[in-house]
This record gives sequence, structure tokens and C-alpha cells, in this order.
Amino acid sequence: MTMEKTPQKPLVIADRLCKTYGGGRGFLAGSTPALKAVDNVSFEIYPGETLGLVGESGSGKSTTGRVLLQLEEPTSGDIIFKGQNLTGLSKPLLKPFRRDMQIIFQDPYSSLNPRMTVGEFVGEPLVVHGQGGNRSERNDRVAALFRRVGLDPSFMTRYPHEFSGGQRQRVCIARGIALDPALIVADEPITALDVSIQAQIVNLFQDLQDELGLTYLFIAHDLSMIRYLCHRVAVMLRGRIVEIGPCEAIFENPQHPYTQALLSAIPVPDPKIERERRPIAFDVNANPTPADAVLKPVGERHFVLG
Amino acid sequence: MTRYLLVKLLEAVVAIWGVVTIVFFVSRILGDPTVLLLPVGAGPEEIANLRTALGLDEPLWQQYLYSLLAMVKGDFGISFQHVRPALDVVLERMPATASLAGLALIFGTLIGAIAGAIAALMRGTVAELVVMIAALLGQATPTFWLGIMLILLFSVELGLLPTGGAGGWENYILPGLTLSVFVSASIARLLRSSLLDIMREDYVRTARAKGLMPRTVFFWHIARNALIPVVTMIGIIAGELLGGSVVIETVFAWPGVGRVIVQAIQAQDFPVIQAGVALVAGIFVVVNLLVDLLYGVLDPRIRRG
Amino acid sequence: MTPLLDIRNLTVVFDTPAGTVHAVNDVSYTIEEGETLGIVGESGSGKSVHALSMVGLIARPPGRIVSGEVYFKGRDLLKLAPRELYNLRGKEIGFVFQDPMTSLNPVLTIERQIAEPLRRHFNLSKNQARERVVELLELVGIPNARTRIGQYPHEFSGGMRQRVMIAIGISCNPKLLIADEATTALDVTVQAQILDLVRDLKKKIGTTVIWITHDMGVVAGLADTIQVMYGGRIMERGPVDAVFEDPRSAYTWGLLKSLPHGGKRGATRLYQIPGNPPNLIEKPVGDPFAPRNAFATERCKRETPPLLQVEDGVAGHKAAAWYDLRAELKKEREASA
Amino acid sequence: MKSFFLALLKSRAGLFGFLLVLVFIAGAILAPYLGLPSPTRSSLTARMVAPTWTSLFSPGAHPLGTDELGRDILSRILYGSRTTLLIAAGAVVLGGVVGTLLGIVAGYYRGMVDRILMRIVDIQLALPLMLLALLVVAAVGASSQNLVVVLALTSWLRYARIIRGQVLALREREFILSAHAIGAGTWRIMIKHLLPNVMTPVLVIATLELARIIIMDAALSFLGLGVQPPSPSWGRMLADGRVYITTAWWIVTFPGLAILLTVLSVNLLGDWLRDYFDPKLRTAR
Repeated sequence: MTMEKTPQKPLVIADRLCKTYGGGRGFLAGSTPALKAVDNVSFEIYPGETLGLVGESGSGKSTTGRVLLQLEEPTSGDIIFKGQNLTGLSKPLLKPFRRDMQIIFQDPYSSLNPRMTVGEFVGEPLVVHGQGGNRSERNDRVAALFRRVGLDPSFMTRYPHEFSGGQRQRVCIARGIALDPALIVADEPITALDVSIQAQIVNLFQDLQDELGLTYLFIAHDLSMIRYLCHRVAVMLRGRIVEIGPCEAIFENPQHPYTQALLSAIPVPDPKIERERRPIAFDVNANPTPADAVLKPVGERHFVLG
Repeated sequence: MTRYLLVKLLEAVVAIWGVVTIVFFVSRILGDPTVLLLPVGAGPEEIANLRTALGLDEPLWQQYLYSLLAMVKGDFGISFQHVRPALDVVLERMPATASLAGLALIFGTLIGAIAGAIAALMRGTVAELVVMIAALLGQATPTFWLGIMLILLFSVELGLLPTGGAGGWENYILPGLTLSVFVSASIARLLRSSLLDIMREDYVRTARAKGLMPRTVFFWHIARNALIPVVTMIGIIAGELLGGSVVIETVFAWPGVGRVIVQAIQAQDFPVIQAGVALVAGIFVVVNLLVDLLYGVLDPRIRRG
Repeated sequence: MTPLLDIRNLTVVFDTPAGTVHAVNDVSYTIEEGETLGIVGESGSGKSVHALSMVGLIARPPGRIVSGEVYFKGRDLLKLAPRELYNLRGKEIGFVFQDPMTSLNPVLTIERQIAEPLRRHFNLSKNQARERVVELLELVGIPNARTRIGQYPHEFSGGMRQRVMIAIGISCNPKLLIADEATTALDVTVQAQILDLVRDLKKKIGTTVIWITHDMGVVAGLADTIQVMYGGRIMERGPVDAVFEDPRSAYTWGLLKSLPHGGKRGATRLYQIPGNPPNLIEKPVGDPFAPRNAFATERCKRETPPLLQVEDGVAGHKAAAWYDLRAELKKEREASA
Repeated sequence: MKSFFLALLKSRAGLFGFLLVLVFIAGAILAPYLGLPSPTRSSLTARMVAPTWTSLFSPGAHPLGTDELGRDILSRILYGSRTTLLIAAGAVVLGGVVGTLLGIVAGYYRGMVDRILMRIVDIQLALPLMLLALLVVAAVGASSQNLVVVLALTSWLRYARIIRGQVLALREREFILSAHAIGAGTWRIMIKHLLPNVMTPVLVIATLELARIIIMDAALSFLGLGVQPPSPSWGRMLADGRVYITTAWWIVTFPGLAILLTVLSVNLLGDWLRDYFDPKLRTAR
């Protein structure tokens, strides 16, 4: 890939994003302790690139993805998309940008509206943005989208409960690419799928990137898939990015003890390696990240929090 | 737990204030009580004097504030009909209503719980069918009609029990039975479905995987958790019993708060309406506070929350 | 030596409004004392249902055991009187379930939940049971055990709850421990700790373990024997090294091949198994994997292949296949060369 | 739709309820065409005639007997069902629409809107519904329209509470987030994504509320606060007949049976709808 060498403008920049839940005083509810779900997170993603975001449950990786798409408002920080700062934009002003960025979720069962045909669901973005012409032209476009993700267009009039997990995820992907977006946030898109289906969806993601030049933020906890799919990886722990860098650097030369622990914990489908594998323990509570820690370079485009 | 209770208490106070406010303004629409209080043919001057005496010629919001202040001190005004403190009129009727409702609640809950448990444990048997049909009928029967039918059978035909009024224990039987039917039908249905839901929970499978005897699994793992929605239901039923007292006390000529309120509404006796409704709402709120407390005991997740 | 567990022709169905779901079809296998058996399969493979059904832990109805025998220490579990089964569950066969969030009773203390099987099976007094509970919690790596026993499940993290589940499972030193997707709901680092703990416990108390999972990686380091299930049937089974190195079922082969294997970006596309998981409501005919299998023959579609010892394989390596996977792969390699 | 009726046919209780509801609706609609005596025509010669089963088909007879003024009870029950069912249906629709909309709005916006609405619900819950209805009817008068509004007033909060809970849960579902992600407007999300997904619980609550409202309407007229005479109403028939309980049991028995059967059939249908669409609602009431 040549793209990694040519200096380009980032497609999207997350600049010191923070998202805090609770902490406010509610009417009759008393005060709730504040939870910093996302804490000073900065990164950029270049056009055509796949950035992997890994971390365990509660690390803030999903929230980061949602804040990046303005599905939740950041408590502070900026999101700069194609040079334009999106934070604080009102709903109508944000709407044109929605065409350019989409999200695909983990659970294919709750990500489809059970009371809408899948055809209507895939075509909805076109309707919302006044694209795709009249009803029959729109139908043709939806049919084309169905074919592109490997679904039979004759399924368009069916309801979600008639589909398997893998097929549902294809429907979600079709909806995601309906408006020709530049950026797709994929929030654990294969976690809930059967093992024999996961490879199908991963391949689809890669094919679409090759054909449409998509940029991905790929959120996952399965590191082996991340390694396979991503150009760069960011590791999150308790709302902060503790290490970010090119995929190879992270996997071959992890610097942060948490990254090392995470990598050592991946089960390997090979008995010889797996029997000898000893996970490195990392106690988060014993090693709290200092509040004033910053990302420091340790290699080419490779940074560690410390 | 303390904070949980404080919040609940504050909510209760707000609720009672809201009820009092609603009742105050709604009852002012009822009409002008002076017309009823004076002999027919009273002159406009007499009416005006009485209005001033009762404080009815002041602006509405001022009346509202005054009565709110007075109510905080426990003063609901003087009953127009009885010419004595409205609160006394209501309070002396309270034991009759509370004892009847309490009796029905305890008795009905016991019967309902047993029936519901039988239905859930004996799924697919005749016993379940009988319980479910009885519960359905019990829920569909209007209490006031059931009361009349019971009077027809036990008092008119068989001559065994008094048709109404208060007095000895035998006066409690028919109204108590009538209300218990309603209570036990609701409890039986809810407990059955709640038990059936809990039986499907993962932790019940865990309990069975431990080799516990079915009895232990039922009481400690299923029933314990199925009780939580039932407790909520008891709070709701308590409210319906208090509200329903209006009707059932009319049927059995029961000298309780419900009848006093009905009479007061007919006579536009504002202070008694106000005191009666506030009292009923207060009792209801206290019952629900107890329910919340019980909730905290039953469910540790709330205790710490 | 007689095996600890000997399952013969176990068939389980579920009667649902949509039709009869054929969840487990004619499953037979044995497990020796001290062995660790890893059962791998995806949802609907019958891996969990068959294990639950043999000790009466599936709801009946809708579940129904159509046929089969399950000999545990020589006795057929399916023919035991209810009371005998209660005496056996938790004491001789311990369970660890998947979701630690829903598998513990939210309104009872941890102490009570771990002490229950102890008091039931060994008639321990409250104090004796408490000592054993503390001991167990320390064994499964929960710090401050003595102060934590009075707490409720919601006060424990997911990983800690799964440790509690394991403590319950091993509390009576069972002969057999069945873990059903015990680490699926956990984070990878926690999963690694739990797997370490199980390996450790095996060394200490030597329990026989059936570890049910969908993750090939998890059983690779844990199991002695691996058994791959699909569509309610055993597709392949054998010593773990043999199956990983030399799979003879197209399904096992496909699963292993579709994993990234530490592969780097953009090298190749992942191998993908085509199609979707089987619909178990239709009466199963033939090899359940046949519709998704490029090597399937006509016979695969008509006739169910028996689970047989593979040719020139190690002893105990069995596969259910009419086709010869090794020959087919060789043909493919020659064709591409 | 086909599978819906197939399932209904399979469930004996559901089918029984459904058919009985149909019978009552048919009776209410067809009342004027059945050749019955007028419900308001009194006859001094035919006072308190006892019911006779044999007279069912002879014209001018009184199969369920007559009341103290000689009015035909069967006719009064049938005509009474028209008022009762119309008022109850009106209250269910009004309460349902208002409650559902408020529930969706509260669940969608959360925050202050939600807190205020739920506080109002709590206040109203502290006032037993029967007392509230009694007070308001006494205040505004017992016309049919007023009764519809008052009964709807006791009903909206059940929808609002449950629908709010459902919307709060739906809101976290990923398809709602996905609708935000494509830039769908608030209106579109409410109408296209939230409303269709709460229609099932709305339907179920509506059926169960219909049964409750029929009883409450009867109770109000029993206390003299229902539709005013001469229009026949079940509750009023009970109240009036109660006086003659020692001499004419039928006057008070049949209207009560009519209430019981109507409520029973609606409940059966509602229970079945709930189990068919959403068993989880069982404990959510």
C-alpha cells in the first residue's frame, strides 16, 4: 500500500475528545458519580485507512465511535471531518455530513427495525436525504445495494425475523453504504456472529473498502481480526488510548504493559503454541494511568501513554 | 438505603401536595355551597354574608394558599354539613374503612398467593385450569354486583348474615369476602405468571444444577424472586381498595370514609371532600412507602442503589 | 477401564410452535476419568443442549429426549429416579454456565449460593460451610474472601462472578465438571485468567472436564481431546493435536482455515465457509454440513455418515465424512500448482 | 395476519373471548332491529314480571323479566350496552392516543420532560382513580362526552408509563441509533421507528383497559354519576334494582351478568393478545 507513505490530509481528526456520564445533580435524584467513558482521546484517520480500536468492555471504545459520529455529544474536544469542525453543529447543519459517515453495529438482531421491511430499511437513508429519485428508481438502487453485499434483491420485501445473523449484518452494511459514505465506524460488527459466518463478513468489509475506497474505524476486542484488517491500531483502557501505532509495530513490539497483557491473552488456535502460552497479568487498579500522562513517540507513528 | 428512602419520602410529599391541589381546584367547580347551606328564599345579602364567613369571596389563589397552609397544620376547615372540623368527620370513619380493606388485603393475598403457586407448579393440570378460570371470573366480576349477589344469597335467601351496616364480626364477612375475591384474583394471576417467568431464569438452572431439592429451588430461588412484582401489585391493589371503598361501602351501608366522601360530594361539602381525599391519598402513599421499603428488603440491588 | 461417561445414541428435540427442532441427533461418545474434552461448535450445534439434557437440566416440555443412554460410572442417568439425580447433580457432576450476569441469583448472598450444594450434599453446618466457602473463593482467586462472602452478585465484576460460578461448580469436588461457554461473556484478559485457573485446578484436584465453547483457540491449550459438533451431530473428534494438524471433516478444516492465524493485513482474503447455518426444524437428512461443503458428494446429501476412525490417523481420531478430505485437498493443491 | 387468526383458532380461551366480544358488539348494533320492546316504555300492568325461558320467541314477552316500572330488562341491557360500549371505546381511544404520545415523547426526550410527566403520573396514582373520576364527574356533570374524558383521564397514565419504559429500552436499540446516524429527523424516528414498535403493547393495554373502564363506568352510574336517565345504563339498573332485591332478584342479577360477561370476554381476548405478541408484558402491568 502506497498510501501510507504519501502525506495526506486526515479524513477525520478526533482532538482531545472527552465524554463524561453522570456527575450532574438530578431533580430529586441526588448527585451521581461522574464516569469518564472517554478521556482525552485524540487520533486521526486517513482516507482509505482502517484504524482498529481495541479494548475490553467498559474501555470506552464504543462510546468513542459514537461520539465521533456525533451520535452522542462530546463533553469536550473537537471532531474535524474533512477540515470542518463538527462539534456544536446543530442537527440541520450536521445533516449533510451524515451522508459521509455511517455506523454498523454489533448486534444484528437489535440493529434492524423489526417492523420495517429490509428493503425499506436499506432505502431509508436515500429517502431522508432526498436521493434516489422516485420510488421505482430508489427500488433499483436498493436492489443494486443488495446485490453488492451479496443478498438476493428478492428479499427486499421481507421482515428482519426471516433472516439469519449473517444476512442481517449484510442488510446493515447495505444501509451503511447506501449514501456512498467516506467513513464507516464498524462497532464490533462480527462479534455476535457464528464463527463460520465471521470470515464472510470480514471479507465483505475488505471488498467494499477496495471497491469504494472506504475509510474504517474498526472497533473490536478480537485482536486477531484487528491484525488481519487494520493498518493502524489504537488500544484503549478505561477511556484513554494507551498505545497507538501501525499494526505491525503494536503486534510485534508492544510497549505499554496493558497492550502486552492484551496480546498475550489472545487464544491461538494451535495446541502447540497455546499450551505454552502464559498470559501476562496486568492489574489496572495497581497501575493507574496518571492524569497528566501524554502520548509519547516510541517509533515511527507509534505512541505510548506514559 | 437512607437516601433511597429520603427520595421516596420526598416523592410522597410531592404526590400528596399534588392531590390536594387537584382536589381543591376540582371541588371549586362543583358549585356554590352557600345555596345549599341556606334556607330556600334567602336574600342576596345573607348569601354574601355567608360567603364572607366561609372565606369564599376571596380570590381563588388566596383561598388555595390559606387552605394549603392550614392543611399543613392539620386544619381542613369546618364541615358545612356537620358543622365540626372536617378532619374529625373523616378520621372517625377511618377505622371502619381501614379494617375492612386491611382484612381483604391480608386474606385475599394469602388465598391468591396459594392459588397462584398451585397454578404455576401444576402446569397443564385441572388444578391450574380451575384456578385460572376462578381468577378470570374474579377479575371480571364488578365488586358492587358481587356484593349484591352475596347479599341476595346469604342474607335474603338463607338469612344467615346481615345485609349491611357495621357492628359485630358477622358484618365483616360479606364485604370482606367481596373485596377478597377481587384481591386474590389479581394476586393469583400475577404470581402465576411471575413464577413461570422466573422458572426460566438462568439462576434457577444453576440452582437445579447444584442438586438442590425442588422444594429448596422453589422457595429460595423462584418464589423469592417472583415476590418482587407481587409486592408492587399489593401497593396498587391497596389503592384500588381505598378507591373502591366508595362503591362497596354504598352497597353494604358500611360507615366508612368512602361513603362520607360520596355524601360530601353530593352536598358540595368542600372541607370534608378535601380532608377525605387527602387522608385516602395519604394512606395510599404510606402503604406504597412500606411497599418500597419491603422492596428494598427483598431486592439487594435496590438496597445499595 | 470403563469410561467415566458413556453417551450412546442421544437424540433430543424441542417441540416449538414452529415445528420440532432437532437439536441433538444420535450423539455417542465417551470420556475417560481425568480427561479434558473440548466440545466446539456454533449456535445450534447441539453442544450445550446435549450436556444439559443428560442431567435433566433442559425444560421438558418443550425439550424431549427421544432416545439414548448416558452411563455415568456405570449407571444410566436417563433412567435415574428424580431423587437419585438430585443427589448426583452438583455433587458428582458440577456445572459452570455461560453468563455470569444471569446465572447467579440476584437476591441471595454469594456465601449462600456457594454453600447451598455443600450443605445439601455433605450436611455441613453453617460454620463449616462458611469455612469451605472462604477456602473455595481463595482457591478461585478472589481476594478478601472472608469479607466478600456477605455480598450480592451485583457487587462483583463479570470475571469475579465467573470465578464464583466455578467455585460453585467445584465445591463438592465433582468427578465431572461441565463448563458451558464459561468464558464467552468475558473479556480476553479475564478469559485468559480463568483458563489459567482451570488448568491450575485440574492439576490440584484432577477433575474430569467437558469444556464447551465456540472458540477453537480456547480449547487448543486446555483440552486433551476435541470434539467438533455441527447441526446436532459430532463431525469430528480426536486428540487435540491430531485434529488441529490434520482435520478430516470439511467443517473443522473450514473453521480452522477461516481464522486469520496471526495473518497480516491485505495478504489474502480469508477463507470463508459459504452459506448459512442449518435450519434444524427440517428433519435432518444426510450430512448436515453437506449444503455448505464444496467436497460433498451425492451420498452426503442422502445418507448420514457414521463417526469412524480415520485412515492412517492416530488412535481415537474419528470423523463423520463420506468424502476423503485429504484426497480432495491433494487434488486441489495439484490443480492449482 | 393469517397466522394471527390461526393462532387465535388454536387458543380456546382467546377464541371464546373474541367470539363473545363479537356477540356483544353485534347485540349493541342490532338492538333496534330485534323487535324488542322499547327500553324506556314502562307499563304499570307488567311490573316486575319474572323471567320465563319459554317466552323467548313469543313477541311482546319479557325473556329476562321486567323491572319495577315494567320495562323490559333484555331490551334495557342491549340498549345499555350501546351507551356503555361507546363511552368505554371512546375513553380507550382518547386515553390510548394521549397516553401513547406522551409515553413516546417522555421516553424519547428523557430529561426534564420525562421527569415532569412521571411526577404527574405519580401524583395521579396517589389519588385512587375511582375517587378522581367521582370528583371530576361531580364537578363537570355526567354527560356522555364528560364521561369519556373522565374515564380517559383515569386511563392515559397506564399507557404513558408502559410505553415510556418501552421507548426507553427501544432508544438503546441500535436501529434507533442507526436512524440518528443517517440524519433522520425526530418526527421520522417517532413515527417510523418508535410508534410501530410500541403498537403491540398499546393494543394489549387498550384491551385490558377496555375491561377496566367498563367496570368503572358501571360503578359511576351505580353511584348515580353515570349517563342520566332515561337512557338505560347497566350500573344504574343495578342501583335501582337493588331496592327490590327481596322481591325481584332478576332486576339486579342480569345487568351484573352482562357486565361480567363483557369484561370477561374482553379480558380473555386481551390476555391472549398479550401472550401472542409479547409475553414479557405479563408482569409489566
